[in-house]
Amino acid sequence: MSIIEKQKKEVTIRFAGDSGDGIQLTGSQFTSTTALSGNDLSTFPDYPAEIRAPAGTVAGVSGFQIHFGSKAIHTPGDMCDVLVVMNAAALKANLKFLKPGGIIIANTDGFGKKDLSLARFAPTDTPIKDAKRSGYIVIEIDVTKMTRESLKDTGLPLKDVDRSKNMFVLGVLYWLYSRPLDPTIQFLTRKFAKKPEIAEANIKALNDGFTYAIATELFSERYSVDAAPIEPGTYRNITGNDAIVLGIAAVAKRSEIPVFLGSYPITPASEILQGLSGLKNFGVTTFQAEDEIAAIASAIGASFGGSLGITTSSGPGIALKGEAIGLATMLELPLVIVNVQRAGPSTGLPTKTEQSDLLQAFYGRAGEAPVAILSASSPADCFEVTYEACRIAVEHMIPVMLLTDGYIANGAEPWRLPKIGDLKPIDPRYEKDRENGQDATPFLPYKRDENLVRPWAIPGTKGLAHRIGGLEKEHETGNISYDPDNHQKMTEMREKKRDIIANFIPDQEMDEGSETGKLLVLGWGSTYGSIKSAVFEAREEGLDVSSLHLRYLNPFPKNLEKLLNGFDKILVPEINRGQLSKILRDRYLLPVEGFNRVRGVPLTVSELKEKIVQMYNS
Amino acid sequence: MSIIEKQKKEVTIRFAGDSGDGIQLTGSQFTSTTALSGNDLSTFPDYPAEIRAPAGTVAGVSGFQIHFGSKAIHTPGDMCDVLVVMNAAALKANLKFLKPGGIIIANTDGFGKKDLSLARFAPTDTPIKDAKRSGYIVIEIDVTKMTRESLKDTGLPLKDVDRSKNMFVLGVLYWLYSRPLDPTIQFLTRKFAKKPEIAEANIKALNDGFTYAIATELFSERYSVDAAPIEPGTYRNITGNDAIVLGIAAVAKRSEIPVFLGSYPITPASEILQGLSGLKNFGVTTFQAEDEIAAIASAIGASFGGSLGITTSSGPGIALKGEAIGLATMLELPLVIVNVQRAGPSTGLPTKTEQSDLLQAFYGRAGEAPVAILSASSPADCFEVTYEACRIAVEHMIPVMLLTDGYIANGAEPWRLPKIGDLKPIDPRYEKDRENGQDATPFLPYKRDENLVRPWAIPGTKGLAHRIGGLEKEHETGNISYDPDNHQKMTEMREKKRDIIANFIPDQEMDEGSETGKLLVLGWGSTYGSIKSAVFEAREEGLDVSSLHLRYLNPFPKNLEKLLNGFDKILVPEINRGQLSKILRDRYLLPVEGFNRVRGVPLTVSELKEKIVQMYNS
Amino acid sequence: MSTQKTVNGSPTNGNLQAKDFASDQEVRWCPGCGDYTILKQVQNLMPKLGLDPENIVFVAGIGCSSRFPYYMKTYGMHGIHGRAPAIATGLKVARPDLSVWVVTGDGDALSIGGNHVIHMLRRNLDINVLLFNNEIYGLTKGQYSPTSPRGQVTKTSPAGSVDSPFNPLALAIGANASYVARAMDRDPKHLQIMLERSAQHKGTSFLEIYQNCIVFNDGAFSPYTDKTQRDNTSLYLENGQPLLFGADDAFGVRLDGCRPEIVDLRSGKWSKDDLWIHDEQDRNKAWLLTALFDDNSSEGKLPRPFGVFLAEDRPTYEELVKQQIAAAIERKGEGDLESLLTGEETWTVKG
Amino acid sequence: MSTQKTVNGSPTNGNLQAKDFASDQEVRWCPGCGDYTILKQVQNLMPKLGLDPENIVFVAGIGCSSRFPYYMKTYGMHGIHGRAPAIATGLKVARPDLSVWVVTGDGDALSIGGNHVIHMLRRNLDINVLLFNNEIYGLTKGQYSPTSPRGQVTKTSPAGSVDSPFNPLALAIGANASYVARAMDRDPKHLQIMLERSAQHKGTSFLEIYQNCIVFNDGAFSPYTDKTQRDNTSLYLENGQPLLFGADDAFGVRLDGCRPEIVDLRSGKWSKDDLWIHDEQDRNKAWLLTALFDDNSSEGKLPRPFGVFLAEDRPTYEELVKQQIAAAIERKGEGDLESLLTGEETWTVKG
Ligand SMILES: Cc1ncc(C[n+]2csc(CCOP(=O)(O)OP(=O)(O)O)c2C)c(N)n1
Ligand SMILES: Cc1ncc(C[n+]2csc(CCOP(=O)(O)OP(=O)(O)O)c2C)c(N)n1
Ligand code: SF4
Ligand code: SF4
Ligand SMILES: [Mg+2]
Ligand SMILES: [Mg+2]
Repeated sequence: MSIIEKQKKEVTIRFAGDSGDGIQLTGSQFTSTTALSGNDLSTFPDYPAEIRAPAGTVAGVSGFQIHFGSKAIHTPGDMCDVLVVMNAAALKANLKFLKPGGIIIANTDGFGKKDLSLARFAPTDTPIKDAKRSGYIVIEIDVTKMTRESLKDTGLPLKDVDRSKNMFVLGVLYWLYSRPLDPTIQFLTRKFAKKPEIAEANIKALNDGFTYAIATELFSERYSVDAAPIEPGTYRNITGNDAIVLGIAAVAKRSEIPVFLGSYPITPASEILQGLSGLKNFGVTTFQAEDEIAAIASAIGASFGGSLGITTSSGPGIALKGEAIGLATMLELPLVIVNVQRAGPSTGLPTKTEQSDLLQAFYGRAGEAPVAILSASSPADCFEVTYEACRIAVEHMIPVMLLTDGYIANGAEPWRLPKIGDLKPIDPRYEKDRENGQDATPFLPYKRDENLVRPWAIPGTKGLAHRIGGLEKEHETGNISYDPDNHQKMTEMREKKRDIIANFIPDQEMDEGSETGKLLVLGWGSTYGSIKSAVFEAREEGLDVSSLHLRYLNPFPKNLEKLLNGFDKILVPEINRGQLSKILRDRYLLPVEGFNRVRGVPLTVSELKEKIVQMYNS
Repeated sequence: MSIIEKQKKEVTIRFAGDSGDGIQLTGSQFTSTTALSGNDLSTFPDYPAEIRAPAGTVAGVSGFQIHFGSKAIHTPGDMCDVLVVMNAAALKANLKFLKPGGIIIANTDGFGKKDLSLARFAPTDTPIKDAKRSGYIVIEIDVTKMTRESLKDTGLPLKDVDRSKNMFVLGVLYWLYSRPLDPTIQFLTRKFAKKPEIAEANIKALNDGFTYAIATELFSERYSVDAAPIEPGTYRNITGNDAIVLGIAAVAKRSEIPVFLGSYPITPASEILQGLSGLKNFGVTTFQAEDEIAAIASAIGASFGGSLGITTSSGPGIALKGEAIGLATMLELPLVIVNVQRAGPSTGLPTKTEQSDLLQAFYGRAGEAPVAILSASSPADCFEVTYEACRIAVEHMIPVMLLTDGYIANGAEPWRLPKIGDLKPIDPRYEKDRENGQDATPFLPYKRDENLVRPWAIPGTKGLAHRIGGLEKEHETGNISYDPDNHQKMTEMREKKRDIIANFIPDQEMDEGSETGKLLVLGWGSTYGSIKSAVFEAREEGLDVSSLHLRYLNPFPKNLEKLLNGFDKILVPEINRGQLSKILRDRYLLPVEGFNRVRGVPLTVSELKEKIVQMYNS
Repeated sequence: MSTQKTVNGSPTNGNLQAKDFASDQEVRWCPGCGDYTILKQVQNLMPKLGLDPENIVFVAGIGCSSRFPYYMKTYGMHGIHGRAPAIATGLKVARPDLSVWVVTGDGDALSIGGNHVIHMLRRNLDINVLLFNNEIYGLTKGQYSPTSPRGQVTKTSPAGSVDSPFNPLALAIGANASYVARAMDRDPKHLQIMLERSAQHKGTSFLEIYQNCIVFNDGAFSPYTDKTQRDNTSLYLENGQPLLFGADDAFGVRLDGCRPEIVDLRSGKWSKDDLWIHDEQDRNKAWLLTALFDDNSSEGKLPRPFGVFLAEDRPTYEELVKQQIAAAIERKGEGDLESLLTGEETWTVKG
Repeated sequence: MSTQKTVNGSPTNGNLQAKDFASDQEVRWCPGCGDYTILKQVQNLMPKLGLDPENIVFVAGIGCSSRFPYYMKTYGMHGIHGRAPAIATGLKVARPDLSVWVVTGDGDALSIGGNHVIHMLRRNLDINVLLFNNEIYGLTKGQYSPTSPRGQVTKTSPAGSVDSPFNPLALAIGANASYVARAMDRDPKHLQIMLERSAQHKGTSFLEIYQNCIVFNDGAFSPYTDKTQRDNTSLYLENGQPLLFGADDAFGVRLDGCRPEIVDLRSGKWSKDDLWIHDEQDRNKAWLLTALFDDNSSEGKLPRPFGVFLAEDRPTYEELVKQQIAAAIERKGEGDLESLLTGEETWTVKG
């Protein structure tokens, strides 16, 4: 049988197996190799909700999806071309993600009686046969047997031998997609530097998987995917949470403002606290507080002391911070609040994604308590947005809410390393010592500059001793004031100060298409990839659709209204029940239409494209 | 000099003095007597922000305003006709509330050197003279001297004698407005039943004040105010907070559902907890929790146990409850959350009023967490709205947020006592014992009825044991579910269940004017009186303006959209920065315009009328 | 409320067994997690309560431990993080007839929920608290908790935690608890006894259970569970009995004034009569017992006590509430709505 | 941060006096409120700290007591209800060079803020906490607080409170506090000493101050402040000295095992040598001292101690944080942003 070599423009592969099967590692190795091959790519890990569900059960299935191509890639892919399953539960949980006629690579050893039963198949079920019957191409490999065969001479205990199964499978995949083995071989050598016998075994399994694919003519086709036209530069792969960690470290180093993170662990935000707690030598202090309220309160205390206070959490934890955010709006100190949104009200679906805390970000506090709001649109974008959020907080003496979500937080994509020198400087409003504290004109802690920003007068500074608090403050002096007109004035000033930020952010740019037209697709946050891809596809089909994606949610860029008015129809896809839609409808009185799904998962490109076409043609 | 007797349609009097001067008592006596005289009326106490500021200072001034008339009265009045001041500080703090040319009744004994200095007048200031020069009619009485004179034979210690000063002044006022002394005499006799000598002294001072006014020909005019056309019935005077207490007691008695209040004191909501803690024999249990979170959590626990859980607070405390409100939306248990709003973000101006927690009520939680929202428009209205909020919570198994504010909470007005039999029955969804718990078809805690309401299955009920929580639940079974489609479905159901409430509330009625026209003034909450009066005045001037006032804010009454569409322009006056405006603009895409003030005080009728006229004519 | 039952001590549906208290939900803890044993022992206890399952409620916060209610075939609520004591308080005040259990973790109870715990304890509601202490945040995958020892390396303390931890039982006594006790997952028999004692105590019973988190903090309690060490590190308290430990009760603890010290009974210098005699009613001594909190990973340290430290009789909160309600009704009669609405002063407008 | 100063013990702007620490804000407490004396004593203390005013920060929550920062001519923050300890924790960790004071009330600290207080105590930041205990919520006009005695009639407990109160110092020791002390507004001299001791202690110093709320809870502490009673009810602790009280030190307290009892020194049966000798470093004995918490409104009860109960040396939280940062820098060098961003694996796309 001769093998047909095919070029592919894009491919999606999904690895799935038991949590113990090393799926995430397999996926990330495939990712590295793919990146080094010059493809554009996007990945998403699909962790089980349970910490460690019983082996072999559906609850215990771990997945990893990678979408790569010779063109620009913006999502991990709706459906996959190849599904790798290490056991019956993995097949059960993931078949729904495979395209019709797609390839299943199945580890037959994971389909024994016990596996079927653990996966809650009936003993008489034949899932592999059924899949074939449904038109999928099923490649059956007894991976366990083959790996044991491969490593039988290593003298390693069976437990360790079996741990190399994933490398055997990876070898097969590398052959199928014409990838080099070298990067993974180097990785394994590094990783197991202290256990060379393990490194060797893994490398052997990888090689043998590769040759097995050739020797047994498992496949009738073999694919290659050319390098994508990617902006030149040095890249690394990064998750959203890691990018936030780096963004904060960059702020600390670039601005020389000490950074203080007060946080309390919560899924899916914990990695930010975890990452920063390892960066003590970067001018970042982390404090794991007793709860979310203490977390933000400690950050406010630190900001009062001249640090940039940051707090990170997810929806339910952010809800607890509402009162303290209100305090911060009154104190007019820098503060960054990161909300890595998750699905559902209350505990909801903590490991799933959603964008339903936007209205909470706008309005989730008592009284008129304006904050600035930014959002990140992809894992790599988190770096720059975090930096921006910090810059705005410091330069405008205001709480800034930064929204990401579980999908961005855990998803990874290539990130072009920024030049450190290109990072905007950050200019804190520290007020200086007044040597003649006693006699000088009294210090006015709430005297504002032309942008309504008050000075940052931190303890230790001579002559500036003053008291601030949550009671309404008199204009300029900051003394308590119950005066009706003063309250009106201060309320307006706090709002205006937030709105003035619009002068310090870039104009909104179009993402796809022209600045006027029939249909604009407008998004924010993690729907970026889906929207971009769907609009791109629609445009390829000849529809004159445009799209733009908001990073600055409050205030909006100054030219937004103009852009919106340039379109007949506006579609706002969101993973919520229409929260940005509400804001836009109120603000601009435009009949924007929502495309809203709350299924705990990203919007798929196909459903979105369908909606775009339908709306375009209606 | 002969005295001219005049008829007045409406009068506003403001009593002001030191906190120790018995101003509130004087005001409430004048109120009772006025009510008994058949006038319509509205009152507002203006307490000092400090608990007990130093006597004689501006901070220590206590005020009480009453507006009464022979016509319908809806506000305590923007400005007063008569200002009674017991000392210099009272004049200083209150002169701004007096109409040009109005009457000042001044206790000259309160304008000595020390008084001027305490009130921060310069020693050379002559505030009384200045007032005269500014065109006010100033009636000077040395009340202290006169009272001491009046009571010199009682043998009472001077301290007690001086305490009767307020009754002397009240006597003068009673003469001026042709009011009977009897009601106050009876009150004093009751109040000091155990100290008859004190009662007598007070009565003598009252009588002597009355005769003093005649004898000394203090005034050139004397007024009378006829009875107003008031709906027949038995009336009492009531504050908003007290009306809520009674509303809750009525629910407990009428429904025979035990009521549990979990609360934490906060201004201006504390009186509800205080009032209910004295009603232990009414089926109401109160629990003063350690904080606001424990307060709502305990209410949720009690609701799970089959009580109607209620929690009361003000903005900052409500902010703390956001996470738990989210839980309640998932649990789908009855819960009533009362927010007596106060001014400002953060601690703000705790003793002042504002309507700026509306958006918090709508959106102040993580995720899509729909609750029902009602609001009270006046002190007396609180009774019925509270009852409604409880009914909806119980019958729809949903958290209901009830909004009032500091102005309603402390303000008082006549309340026509309801017939207990007229109170709607409240029908709890208690599920019954299942005798064969073990064998019967499994109980489905999230099986909904035609209104999407789930059963209330309380511990102790046989065969219904089940577990609920904040994780997303499977439709009907209530088991944990991570299924994407189920989450979508449940999210929609929770929302729809809230929206269905619209079928169980009355259609929106117009307050003034016709159902279509040029200008609609639309309000909610405590702006009711100001709006009604302003619209009434505008209509009297021939402007065809209409008004309606919302009680049900979420869901809105079903006919609201139709009503809104009947007008060319819509004006929404609010004591915030335009919160209901935002909701309406989003919902109906109508260019509603806001009239927004955040001055910690009610909107004045005059500023509002001015705005109405301007908008009408533009 | 017609459905409200009085607990009557005799189950109406026959002789219940442990399995009758197991729900149909799949248990979702990591294989080998200490939570399994505790679940089993609680299910074993249930029939002994003499209550119908519908009169029992388990309330939890959030955490691995807090999933407990799902596995009990009783009424249950999986609440929000840290708030179970407050939820349970409302429930118990409203429904004193129910047997209310709070299941919580060291993070849930002592970090975010600390305030509710101490207030529940001082109020002394008749609630049974099971604190699963694994000295780690399990559910969020391994951050240090308020009971993690200083220096512990976790995901959020890569260089070791700098927090000095709570001593949970000392905190509880300081908060005026009426009952505190300690048990461990690895001694299910003793755990069963402790659970039973907890259930019997009228008032808030605070039972700390050492629980092994096999994934993120395996072996945290091995000094007390390892066969080779436990004899010398664990001391089982029995009311009225001297404090003995070690193989063959070779050692004892005596009080030198208020300072506890280990004595070797084999030396002949000391006999059992010299030892500290445990008295569950003595608050001061219970405090001293909580101070036996040495780091037992090295030798020669004071042993860690297990058992009931304190069991004090004191009125429960809900009893006092009930009494006040009864007194109010006694004094004023059942509330008369009509006269309440009417208030003190009314006037009538005629039609 | 260029403006950051190291506390150097010698004020740079001459000899400061109490009045230099009084702000220009009008003090807004009720006439006769105990808060005034405390304010005065704190202002008296300030010059003794040897610090410039700008290096001192007062942080408060919400309550009458919590308005304190407004009246101090230092840096200050009037925070939100109950959160002052958490705000102060962030400030102190970020700025260990500052002298940080938390002023709080019994409601602020022990009701809504209870959790932050106990966590601050266990962590042992070098913060001075002044708890103004008036056994009532003053600012909200008279509801019972977690220190109000059972049975107290207040606006929210018209039939008497059913809550059994906290013993604040016991709670603090249970929470692993390193320093606890008690003083009262009506003994300003002793209060001054206590304030000074608080300031000196390195670690969280928890000073409870009995404060009379003349409006809503007048006389709550009259057993200890009334001239006629106080001799027999108050006991002043001195380190290394026996526990004596009564007119002419007629009485003492001795320990019968761990049980404190009053002895009459005039009887001849007991001498000072028999008495309990106070040792500030002894945690167990400090606990026993907190247990001297009888209701002293009736006679013959154990006296209430005033003074420093416990003063234990233990590293402060911020020191440990600083050490970890220093160690990290020592080990890894000042963080290199370039290499951090680069991470472990990169690839380069050529133009
Ligand atoms: C408001 C809120 N904050 C944080 C979390 C995240 N969270 C869930 S459980 C948990 C800690 C669990 O630790 P513990 O109580 O010790 O339970 P364990 O898992 O160890 O049994 C945290 C931080 C949450 N669910 N909600
Ligand atoms: C979140 C929040 N809840 C409630 C309040 C209302 N409140 C202000 S101070 C206070 C209690 C004050 O008592 P305490 O701390 O003892 O201070 P005191 O006034 O007695 O000095 C309360 C309940 C508030 N300001 N914020
Ligand atoms: S993470 Fe730890 S505590 Fe949680 S289930 Fe697994 S072993 Fe148990
Ligand atoms: S209410 Fe009490 S505590 Fe508050 S200022 Fe007045 S006297 Fe002091
Ligand atoms: Mg734990
Ligand atoms: Mg107090």
